Amino acid sequence: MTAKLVFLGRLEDVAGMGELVVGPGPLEAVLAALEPALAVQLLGERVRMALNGQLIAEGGGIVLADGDELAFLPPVSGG
Amino acid sequence: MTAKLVFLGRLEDVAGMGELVVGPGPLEAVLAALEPALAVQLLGERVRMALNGQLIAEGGGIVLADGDELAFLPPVSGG
Amino acid sequence: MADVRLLGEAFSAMDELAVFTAAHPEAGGLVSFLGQVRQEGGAHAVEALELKHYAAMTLPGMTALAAATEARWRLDGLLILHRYGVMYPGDPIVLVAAAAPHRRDAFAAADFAMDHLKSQSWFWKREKTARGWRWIEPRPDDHRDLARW
Amino acid sequence: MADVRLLGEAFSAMDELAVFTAAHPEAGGLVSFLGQVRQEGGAHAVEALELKHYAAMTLPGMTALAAATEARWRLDGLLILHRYGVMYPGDPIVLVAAAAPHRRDAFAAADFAMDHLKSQSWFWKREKTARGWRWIEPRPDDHRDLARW
Repeated sequence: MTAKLVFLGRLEDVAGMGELVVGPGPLEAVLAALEPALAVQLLGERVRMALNGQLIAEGGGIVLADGDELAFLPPVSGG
Repeated sequence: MTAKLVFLGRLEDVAGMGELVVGPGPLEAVLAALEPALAVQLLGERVRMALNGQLIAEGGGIVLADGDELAFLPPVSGG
Repeated sequence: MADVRLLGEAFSAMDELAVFTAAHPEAGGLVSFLGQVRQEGGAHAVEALELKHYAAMTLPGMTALAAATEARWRLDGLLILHRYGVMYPGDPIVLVAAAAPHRRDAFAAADFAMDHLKSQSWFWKREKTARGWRWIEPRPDDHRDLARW
Repeated sequence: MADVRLLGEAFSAMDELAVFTAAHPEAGGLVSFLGQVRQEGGAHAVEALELKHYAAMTLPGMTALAAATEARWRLDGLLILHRYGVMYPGDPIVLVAAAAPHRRDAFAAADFAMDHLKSQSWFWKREKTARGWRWIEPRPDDHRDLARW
């Protein structure tokens, strides 16, 4: 029973890793278990979230289920 | 002592030739010596004229001097 | 119909464009955009560039962009290639090509696709200069470009 | 700085573009437009196309257009190649390429140059179909395109 957090762009540097396997449960509880400095960055205003590849509007109320992948997406800069 | 008329685009077909050597003199006199059907086409509203490679605004008053080249330019269609 | 690829290895932009052009003899006009790592001198020169992507979203997003581009203009063909990974000066980063019966459609489609690749696709870029690696933030221009469509 | 040529013989658009691209490693973005004789089927298919030019004005006009384009946008390089003579389906007619530090400059420069080549340069075109040769008149679109600048 695990879920996965994915840190993109500069968030990978902040986290010191690209992915983190976490236990399922409410997102608030998952974030509370992280380094506070990382959690603050993940909740930054310009960071968007995608659950299993789909953008989600708000993190509030999210409960990670077994096999879920939650990605944290800072502003993009391609091309 | 000669000048040259140059017929571009479809005017070459109308004239049956790309260039015509003519005597110097007022343009009116030069055109009067051509086939009337050709002269009418050369004076068409959408045909512009260039004297020695420079566009001219109006044909009126032009006098061809020795060595002059007068080109008749129908609407362009490049690329 | 579109050829959309997310590439982890260096590619030859000219070879890809030659293949695309040869595949579209029916098109009156072809427009291409090639973005490459600038080769520049000086203390601030970029020595390397890295693009990160997100497997769950980046290629699906590019494919959706290609479909939107094809739906908006009349095209004979569309090519969208984008690198990820570490690149060096002179390396191609992105190649977009549009083939169309009419010139304006080809220009607009390539321009539209590039604006969206730049500011709405899931890529994150960092650059290495003499001072080390630095993440690149989107430029205000990128958002202004997008507002044109 | 611009490379402007009026060509009487067939050329390889891909070879020319490869040379131009290789000459501009400092450019972040390169935009190209290739216009070619459409290869199409059916009773109305174009079998050949002829472009006439006027030696006293056509190349000088192209050179002036290149200078105007370079004056208007910040470019690293500009290439304008245009054929005259008889061409067949698949043959390149015109190749414009712009290299620039910024993407938008490259797009705008190539677009601007093409609009002016189409409707303000001294070329006259005729096409051969099954019904014979026919002179092509400018399209209203061409003038509308020009009014954008």
